[in-house]
Amino acid sequence: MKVADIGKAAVNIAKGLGVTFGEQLKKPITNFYPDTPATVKDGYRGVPVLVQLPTGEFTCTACMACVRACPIGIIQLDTVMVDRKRAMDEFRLEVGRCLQCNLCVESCNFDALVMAPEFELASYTREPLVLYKNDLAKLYAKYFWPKEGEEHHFPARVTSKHHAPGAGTGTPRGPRAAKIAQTGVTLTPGGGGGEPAGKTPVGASVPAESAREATGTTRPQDTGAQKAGEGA
Amino acid sequence: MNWQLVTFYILGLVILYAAYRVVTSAVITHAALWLAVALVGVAGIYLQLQAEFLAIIQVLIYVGAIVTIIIFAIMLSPLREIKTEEKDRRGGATRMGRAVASVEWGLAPVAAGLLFALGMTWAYSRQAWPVGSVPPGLITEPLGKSLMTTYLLPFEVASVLLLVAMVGAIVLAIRGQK
Amino acid sequence: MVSLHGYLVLAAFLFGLGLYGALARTNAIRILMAIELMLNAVNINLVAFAQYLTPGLVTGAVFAVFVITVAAAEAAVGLAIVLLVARQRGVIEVDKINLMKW
Amino acid sequence: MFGIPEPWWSVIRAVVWALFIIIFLAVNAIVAVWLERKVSGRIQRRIGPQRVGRPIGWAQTIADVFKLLVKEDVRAEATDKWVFLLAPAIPFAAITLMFLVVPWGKNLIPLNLNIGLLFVVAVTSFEVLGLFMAGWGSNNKWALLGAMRTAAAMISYELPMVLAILAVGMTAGSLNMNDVVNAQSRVPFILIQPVAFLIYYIASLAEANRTPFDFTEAESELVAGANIEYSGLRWAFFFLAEYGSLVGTSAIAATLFLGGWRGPILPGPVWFLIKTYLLVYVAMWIRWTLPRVRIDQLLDFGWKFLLPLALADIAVTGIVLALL
Repeated sequence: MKVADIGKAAVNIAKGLGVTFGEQLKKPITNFYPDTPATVKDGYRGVPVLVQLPTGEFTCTACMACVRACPIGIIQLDTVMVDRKRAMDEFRLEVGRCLQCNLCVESCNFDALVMAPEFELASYTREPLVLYKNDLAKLYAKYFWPKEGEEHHFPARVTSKHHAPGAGTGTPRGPRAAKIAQTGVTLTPGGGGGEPAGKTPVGASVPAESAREATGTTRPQDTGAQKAGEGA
Repeated sequence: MNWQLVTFYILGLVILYAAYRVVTSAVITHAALWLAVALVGVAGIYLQLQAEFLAIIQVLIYVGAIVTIIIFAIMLSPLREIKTEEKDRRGGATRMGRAVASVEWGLAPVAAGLLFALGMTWAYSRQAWPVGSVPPGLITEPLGKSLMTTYLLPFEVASVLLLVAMVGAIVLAIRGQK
Repeated sequence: MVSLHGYLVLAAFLFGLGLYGALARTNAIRILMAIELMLNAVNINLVAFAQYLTPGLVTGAVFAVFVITVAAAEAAVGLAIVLLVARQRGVIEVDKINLMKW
Repeated sequence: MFGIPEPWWSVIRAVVWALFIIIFLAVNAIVAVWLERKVSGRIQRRIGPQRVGRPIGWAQTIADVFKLLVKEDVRAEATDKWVFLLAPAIPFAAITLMFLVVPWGKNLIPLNLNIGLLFVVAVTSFEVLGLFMAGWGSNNKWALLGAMRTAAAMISYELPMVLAILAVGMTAGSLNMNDVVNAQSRVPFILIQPVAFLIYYIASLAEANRTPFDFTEAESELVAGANIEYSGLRWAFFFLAEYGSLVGTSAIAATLFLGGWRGPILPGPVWFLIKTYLLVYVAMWIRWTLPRVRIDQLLDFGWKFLLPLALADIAVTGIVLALL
């Protein structure tokens, strides 16, 4: 131990103490999360949700592409035959194990799955973390249905510069997708999407009205998150 | 009620019991801890004798240093030897019964202490000492003065002794490290 | 008031216990502890004598200070030796350390 | 006084002081833990506790105390029963005794000992025993390792600490705490004995097991050190002793080097508390700045740097005093 070393150590310690003292004088950067709404950054991937039109129709075609794409196999899709065509009956997603890898969304040819920036899914047990199609539809409505006095085009999609560039703006492929794109209605909320137009897919037990009602109550609280989700 | 007498009896009992446990407890770590109790008790006796300085020195050096060194030594020497040290006596209904039953570990220390105390009492009783009481003043100041004047030479010799002991201990420890 | 004899008898008993421990036990560390007990008994005697027989003079207390000093030195060196022996022989029972040279 | 005979009066005085010291230590632990959380929060640009007892979170530690009180007192089967059970009392007792000679104001001292400084050193020295008992009694290798390390550190740092205190005693010409405070009526000793203050403060950090010398806790390497097997109230006693030790060494430092209760305008006890908590704050500031040192570095630093420095300080003090 040389004298110079001791001097150096003393200077360094003093420097460190100076830094920490300076930090004490700065303003804290704490988030008061449950008291004030938290924000997520643009491009945050939360939960893959099912696109449900205000008419109550799911755009999912039950092609199973997302089921195959999921690397951990947490998506389950039950199909049913409607008019001799395969349609989605039930959709199960175990969010608790979701990697948020976005592969299901990318694999979807019909833009029927989008990422909703939902992050308040904590629960005491695993059961609430298994989301069914109506839960997913509610989340979709919460983040992507138009707000008061806003015009919106369905299907909406997270269009962020951080991921899935150009997604959502691309044309859906396939004849059925084209058909759905045509049914995409422009509407003002409150004015109502009205009656479920056309045939209601089997299993769509929650009509659009009730879904909107359910989400309508939660909407004002989560303005921050919603803004972030729709920011792009 | 004579509080001084009561204090003396309590302190004496604590010291003697602790000393007894130092000699007899099967686990040597316990012996070291009982030693600390005994030494604190002796510090109390010093306080009663108005030797406040000695009491504090006793706590500082004996409890703070010597007992700690002993504990260190126990911890640093091969642990296996310490745990099996001097045969743990099992058998016998209770610990008391066991202690009494094994003469060497139970009764013999008490007997030895009692014998010694009786012998010394007999020896003391032949002397007619004044029964005067302890002077009220504390001895700190005269002690310091006499250490620095009358007993300066022994004081310095003691310092040299400590120095030599320190050097010796360090040398032993270093040689052991090889 | 505690008489001088009280302290003397206490010290004698303590010394007896320490003496027994030093003679009858085989563990080196415990022997050192017993020796500390004996030194303490002596110290009690010294201080008691000094306070009762020569009030005002502190010769006994000075002697006690020296005893404490020596005890500290003894503990340091003694335990260093015990440690060294324990390291080299693997035992700290004095009756097994009967060879001065290995 | 008040028609009460003298021996009873001193008994009442002793009981009142004892209660006061114990209550002060308990309250201090609550306040100091809260302060520690706040200071650490501010240093990390957080705000620390704020929910329980808004807006500053003043009730957080009180809630923690209640949590500790109702927690189960666990004792493992293989522990050394009485050693394990009695261990938490010893550090706490040592700290309580330390406050026995600390002056709070003019004539406000629990016990005006002639050799108060020596008394402080003596009672702090057997704090080690409690930690050692905890380590041994727990019958747990981490606890034993933590206890041994702590004991080694405390022994090493006690010597420089004693020597620094001795330098103060030499300067003041007395070992009585009141005299030491009175000797600082014009200049606090921190200006006369800055080296001794530094040595004392560093050593007291080691003595109180604060980071950068916190070998009792050392969460990241020893899990929790000597008190790993403790829970509930017994653990709380260790905690109490830890913070008591911090405030105790700070109080001694404030008395020895910062002029104790002396100060303008405000009454003595207030000044004493201000100075003490200033030093407590500095200890916290240091804790949240510096990393923990390695045990061998710690011992090296104590024996090879602080001890010679303290000896040199004493020698210089002696020479200067002889020349004056």
